Amino acid sequence: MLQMSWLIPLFPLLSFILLLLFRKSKSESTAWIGVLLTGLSLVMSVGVCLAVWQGEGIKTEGTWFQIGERAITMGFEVNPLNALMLVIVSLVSFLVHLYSKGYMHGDERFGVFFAYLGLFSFAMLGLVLSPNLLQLYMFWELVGLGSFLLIGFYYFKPEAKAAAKKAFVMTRIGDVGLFIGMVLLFWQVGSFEYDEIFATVKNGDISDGMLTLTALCIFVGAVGKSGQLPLHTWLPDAMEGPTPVSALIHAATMVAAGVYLVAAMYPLFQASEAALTVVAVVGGLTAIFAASIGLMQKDIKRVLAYSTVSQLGYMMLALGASGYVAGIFHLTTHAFFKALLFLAAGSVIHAVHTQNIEEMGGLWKKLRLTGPLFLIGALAISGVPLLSGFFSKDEILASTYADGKYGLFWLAVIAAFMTAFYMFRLFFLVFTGEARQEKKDGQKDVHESPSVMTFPMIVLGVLAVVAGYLNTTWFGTFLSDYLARGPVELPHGDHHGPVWIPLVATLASLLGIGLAYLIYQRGTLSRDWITRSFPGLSDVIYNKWYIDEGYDQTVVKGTTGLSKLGALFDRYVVEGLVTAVTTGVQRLGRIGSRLQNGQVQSYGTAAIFGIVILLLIVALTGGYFS
Amino acid sequence: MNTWLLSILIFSPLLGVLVLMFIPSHDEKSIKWLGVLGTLFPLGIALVVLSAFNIAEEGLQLAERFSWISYEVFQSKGEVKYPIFYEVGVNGLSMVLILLTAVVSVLAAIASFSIKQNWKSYFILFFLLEMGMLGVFAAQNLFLFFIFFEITLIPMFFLIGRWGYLEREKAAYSFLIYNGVGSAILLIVFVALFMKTGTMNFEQLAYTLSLPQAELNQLFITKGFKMGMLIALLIAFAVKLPVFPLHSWMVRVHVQAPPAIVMIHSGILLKIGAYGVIVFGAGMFPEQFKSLAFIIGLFGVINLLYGAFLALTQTDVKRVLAYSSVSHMGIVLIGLAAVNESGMTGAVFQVVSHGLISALLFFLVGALYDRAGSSELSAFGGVAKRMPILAGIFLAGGLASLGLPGMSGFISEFMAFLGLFEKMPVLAAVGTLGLILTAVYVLRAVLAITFGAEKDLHKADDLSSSERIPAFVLLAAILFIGIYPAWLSDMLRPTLDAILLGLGG
Amino acid sequence: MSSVPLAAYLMLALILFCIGLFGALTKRNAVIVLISIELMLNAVNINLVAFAKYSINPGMTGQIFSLFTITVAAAEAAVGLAILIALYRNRQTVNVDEMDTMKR
Amino acid sequence: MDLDTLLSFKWSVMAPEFIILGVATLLSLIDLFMKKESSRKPLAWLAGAGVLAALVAIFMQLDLEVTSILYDTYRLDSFSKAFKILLLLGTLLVLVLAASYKKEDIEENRGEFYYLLLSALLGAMMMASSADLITLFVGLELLSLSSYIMAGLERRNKRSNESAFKYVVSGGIATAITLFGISYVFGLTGETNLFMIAQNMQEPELLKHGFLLMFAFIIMFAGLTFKIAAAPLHMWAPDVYEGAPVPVTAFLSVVSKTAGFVILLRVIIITFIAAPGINSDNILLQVQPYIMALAAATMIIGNVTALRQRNIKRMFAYSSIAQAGYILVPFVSNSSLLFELIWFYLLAYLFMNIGAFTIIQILTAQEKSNDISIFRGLFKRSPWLAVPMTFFLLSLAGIPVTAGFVGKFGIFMGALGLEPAHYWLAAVMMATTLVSYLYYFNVIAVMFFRDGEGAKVSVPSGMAAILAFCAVSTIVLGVMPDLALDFFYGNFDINEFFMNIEAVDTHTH
Repeated sequence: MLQMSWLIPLFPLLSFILLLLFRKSKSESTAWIGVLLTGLSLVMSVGVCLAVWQGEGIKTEGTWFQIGERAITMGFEVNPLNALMLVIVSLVSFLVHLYSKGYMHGDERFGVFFAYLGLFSFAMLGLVLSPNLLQLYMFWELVGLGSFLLIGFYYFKPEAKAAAKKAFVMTRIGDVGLFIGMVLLFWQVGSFEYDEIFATVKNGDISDGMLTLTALCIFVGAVGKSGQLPLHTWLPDAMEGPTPVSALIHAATMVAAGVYLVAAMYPLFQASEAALTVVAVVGGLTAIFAASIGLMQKDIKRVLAYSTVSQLGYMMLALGASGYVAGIFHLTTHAFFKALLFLAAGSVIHAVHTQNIEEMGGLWKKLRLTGPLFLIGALAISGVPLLSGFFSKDEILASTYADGKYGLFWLAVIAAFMTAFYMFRLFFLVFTGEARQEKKDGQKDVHESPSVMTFPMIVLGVLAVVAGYLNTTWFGTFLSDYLARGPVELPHGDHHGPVWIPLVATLASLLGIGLAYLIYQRGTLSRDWITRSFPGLSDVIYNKWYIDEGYDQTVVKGTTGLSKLGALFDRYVVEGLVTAVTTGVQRLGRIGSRLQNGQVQSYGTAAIFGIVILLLIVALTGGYFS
Repeated sequence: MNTWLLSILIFSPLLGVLVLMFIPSHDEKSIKWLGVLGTLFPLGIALVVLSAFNIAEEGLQLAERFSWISYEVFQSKGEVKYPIFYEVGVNGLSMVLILLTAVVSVLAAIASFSIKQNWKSYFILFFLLEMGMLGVFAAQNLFLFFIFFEITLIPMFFLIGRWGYLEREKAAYSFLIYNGVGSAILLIVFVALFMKTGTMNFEQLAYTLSLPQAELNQLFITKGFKMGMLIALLIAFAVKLPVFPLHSWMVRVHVQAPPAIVMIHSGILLKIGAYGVIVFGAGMFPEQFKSLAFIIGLFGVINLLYGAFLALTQTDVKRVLAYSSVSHMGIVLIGLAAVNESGMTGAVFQVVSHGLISALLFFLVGALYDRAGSSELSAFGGVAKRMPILAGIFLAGGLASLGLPGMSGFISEFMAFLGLFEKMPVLAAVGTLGLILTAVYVLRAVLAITFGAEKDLHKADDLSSSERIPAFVLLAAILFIGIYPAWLSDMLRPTLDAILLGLGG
Repeated sequence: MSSVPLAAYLMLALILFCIGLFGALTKRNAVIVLISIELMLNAVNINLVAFAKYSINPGMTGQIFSLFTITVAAAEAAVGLAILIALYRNRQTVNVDEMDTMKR
Repeated sequence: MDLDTLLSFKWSVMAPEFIILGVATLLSLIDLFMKKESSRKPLAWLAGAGVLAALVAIFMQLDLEVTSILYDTYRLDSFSKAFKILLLLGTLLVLVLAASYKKEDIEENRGEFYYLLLSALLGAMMMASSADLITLFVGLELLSLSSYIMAGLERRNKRSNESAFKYVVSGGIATAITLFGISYVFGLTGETNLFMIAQNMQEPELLKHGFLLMFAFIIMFAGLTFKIAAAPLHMWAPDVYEGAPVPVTAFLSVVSKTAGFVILLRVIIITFIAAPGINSDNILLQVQPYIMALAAATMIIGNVTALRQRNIKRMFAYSSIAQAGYILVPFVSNSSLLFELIWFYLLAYLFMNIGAFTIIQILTAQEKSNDISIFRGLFKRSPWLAVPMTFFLLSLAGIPVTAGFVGKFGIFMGALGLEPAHYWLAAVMMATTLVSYLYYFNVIAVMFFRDGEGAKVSVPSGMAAILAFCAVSTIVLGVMPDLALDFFYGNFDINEFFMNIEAVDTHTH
């Protein structure tokens, strides 16, 4: 089984190629190719995961090419961590394929969409299987490509175009960080292999400064992909893509790749306290910051997007607070409930053809399945006890506290409260109350989505509930035991801090829910009391802290300005020099021809003049007159 | 047979010229097809050469050497012969470049179907050009190298000046003059070396120059002389490469020349500069080259950033690509400056990969120009709707040129930077900024054309079958190198190792 | 009895040469220009003859040389005048400074 | 000396000169007795036959050892043979060119053109094969006087007259200057025989007169630059070239120039090879900077001024000035390659320039204009003129696979060969060469890139022959320069040039 695990990414690749070939065919049955092949890789990865659960991992490599003596290798590695990731990725991917069959129905580039999905899944699975940094980096970029293509799937929409570009460039910034870190490590270690890197790190052959530097560079890569501060702005815009894409890429898998990277390189981070702290702080800040923006968004997908950012912040915080397991755990649960939420949102949008939550409402009765599933998702993410989100979030808080990062701890708690609030704001606005959208004529009545769409949601709904029991203080810590067999030796000492932490978390989430209930359901508090009470603050928050504008003003303007300047320089200085020379020669020529005035006697004079000059020089240099 | 193989290869394009002579100049169809056949023939021979070429073996292969010119000089030592031989041969490096030349020429010939007039003289010059390029890479002594180098200039002058776009003559002249400066410096250097050492053969020269200083002094070869020669060489090839601030001619040529010719030009001719720097610069003046490494690296980074920055705001896609060429040549310099395996390999990879990528992109731009009658970005939009294949390949090409893994661009960038990071991390780090900028300008240009609301073009049909061949072949090659670089690196290693041995790197 | 030093002859020749040169370069009348050139040549003759007598190894050669010079000078004058006449036929002028139809 | 000494000399070695002389006289007599209106075509063929015969005679002399008549007043050595071949070849081509010259006004006095050409040739040949100042001077004057008349051959043509007169005046001044210099050289050594002069240069007496010698040298050198149209006596060239009929221009720019270089080599190299200059160190080393300056100036003036010319003949005048500058470069570093380099370059120059002038004549004759625009669209109108013209221009510009390139390459070898290498001179040469690209390629651009109006051009068979010959030789010499070089090395031993056989014994047999 394990030996064959390299096949897992290849199925989606195959589907990509096949679908590109059948691009032309109008029938939508081509979708089944994608579904089938991803299904295959799902089955395999489950098998692999189980195999790893029982036994050891595996690592196989071959030389890719050689630089002088050094061989650059390619291959695949299966260890507990990436086996788990395999399952998550292939599962969500499979479900999303299925879902899209319904969601993308009637789109003229139906086949292409599935092809892109296949490409992405291939890249993501390959990334997870990579045994060395270089290979990871390559798939890392390919994943970016997949996301780019899918965000820009509606290529005719200017917003989509802009968003796709933004996503690629922003992540590219992070990637360059990763690139630098990777190369620096190479010259320290002499290899890209994880295990060799870890070995060198353990032996302490690398100076602390260099350790921190490389760790931070790599973290920059993670920041870019996982939409952490300050490179998060692309992620909300990425919602221009079709909703299933948002579910797959920008909720469950790719954005989690950053977290996965940090986890995969964890020994390196562990070796540098500073790096860990940075990770934690960035994570914490992102969590609260994104959550705050989420409070006031009007677009259902954007709310979810910001919540994603904030949840990713949680994971980073966990890893930074040496809560390795907690991070991975939350990654897992988040993958499920966030994908669920997105798919549900998708089905809502599918039903009402708008993304503005203020135009929705009263869908609970109309969408009999979507409603409850969305509720489950909301509860899970809000960290209501007994659902998956609760356990993972609790773990994170605990480890943060245990790590002595109290400030971040309280930040996280507040973020949790906010999360609960905006999720339920969303829920109430969308599902309860009256339909605020006046029906446009010629629009068919709101109806539940087809079963191909609901089935994946149900699966995810179930997982969103049960995934939490992978690792609980009460039933047993399967996950941590499982991960403990990985290359990373987990920080010792139990993270399960004081008992009151779960209570606090629960309290925070309940408070949030309650507040949302009061405002958006009961209306005891008028909706805009915040806006009224703190106009300035709310304005800033509503405009996402003006980050985009800030970037436009500084970075973008600066670069374009520099470029324009360069153009002028090129035009006037570089070209100018050349023209100066040529005109100079021309002048000389004009002078020469002016001397040629047709007077034979002046010719003679010139000649004599020349001779005399020569003679004079001879006389002077020879010291004749002296 | 093998003894003559290379010469046959070099002069094989002349067969095409010969046949064309007897075709009536109005017979468009057969001339064009002959044009393609005439380039396929050298390609075939190039493949034969490749099969005869032993990758594992080091040093020169398939070498030929005939006495050519001999000057007799009476000196204090008595009569000294100053012989010039006709010597050709291939090592890994030149083999690769010869293949590149043969392939790109064929595709450019196919791309030349869009030429509107005077096909006969066009293809005759085209063949002469190909002969020149093949010769440059196969030549094994300075004299021969210079001759073929100059042979490439003249056909280019005509091809640009006769078949180019509006400002073609200006472009042709600046091409001529700039390259003239380059070759002028080259000639002086070559003759100076010749008169000092009495030989023009690369290997003998490298050997002579590597003699201990004491013996060199008897030949009047001082350290200063060496350094001067190297700097002159670098300047000469910097014109060809081109290196900031000597790049303006290249931009003009790329904008004005017909697409097929630009494919050749940016695909191969620019590479002569890199080839020269490697073979003459690094190969003959190792110590001096090493001492100049930082400056070379600096210029590399400047090129990379300067080109990228200027490409950011160009409104004409040709100009964007032109400046991107400047930027990518910067990566070549970066690789060379690293003076280690990965750097050198990266540089050569970049040479090859940029050859393929820019050929592809300029070909597509030519196709777009045929459809829109313009290459202004503003003239396009939503091309993906009506021409999905063109748009797709264009996007792929763009991604390749911004160094997406799995494509040739990535390997070369990766190795070049890998190399430089070992020697000058800070400089390299600054250089990586270029990677971001590249992404920005490439996407800006590509998306502006393929994405967005559709603009109507007077001719909006997708790539025709004759246009698909070059596009697909190039894309395939790009992917092949990107996925299986070992093929290239194995062929290069012996040669580069030899050079690096001299560099002591 | 001839105690005139060589230098004197040379100086005379030099002065004569310069006068001739001056004439050749400044006079408007073409005929005078030709004559001035003759003057220059004759200055050379004086040199030759003087050297023939006073140089480190005196001999006939100088004088023979001057004979040749004289002949050549005569021929040159003849040719010059012939061309001048042809020119005069076409242009009705012998002014040198009017002969500038070809310039730049 | 008595008669039998006179007869004892091996007069047969003068066969080429005698042939030319004979034919020239014969032509003049025939011309005299021919009816005025009858065509002079036969004279052309006769003259051509004569030149050919002389050429054959020289080839028969190739393996003759050095011979000298009357104390080196006539001297047959490799040097003279080598360069006489160039002179005769050039004249032959010019003859063919002139034979198919169309203009009517030259019709009436065609006759004298031929024997003037021959007498000029005779003068040039004397310059090539004499080692005595007197004969050299006479030869020079014979060449000059004949060419003065030839320049003015179109009696009705104002420009022709004017150019002739300018030629006479500048020529007269130049002669005077040269002679003035010569007179001092003679005075200081008391000899006219070059070898004797060279010997007497060693006299301790002379060391005192370093300055005088230096002055004499420079004056003489400057005077001699007249014939090769180099600075400072170059300014006559454009006007004369423009005014004179094309064949004469071709003659001036090729044969006469070659003769000029011949006499320069003879006089300068033999006489001053070991002469003491100021403070009695070698004069040739001392004058190097001055010759350098002259060469550089010539190259710059020629090339830069040519940029502005619209008149094709003037442009070629400047180009030929520039070429003279190139050929002066080897003089500077008088390397031992000197002779073959200059010889080869002049050979290449002969082909490319006469070729170019042939085409110029064809076009000017047809379009009745000298403006560059006569080349418009030549490639479209008659590619078989445009292509060779391109070869010639490329060769003049020194682009590879043309003879011109090999010539330039050789000149570089000359400039950079010896220590100290003259880098900046080479640099100037390269820079000016680049400038020359501009105007040479301008003509090419006019031929290829402009659309030509105007009829298809008809080419007389004679000219077609010249074109073919010149084009082929330009390319062949560019691809296989060894054809020429081996011929040179095989038949000519430059040491003969320095061999003073008079010193050994005056009267052999």
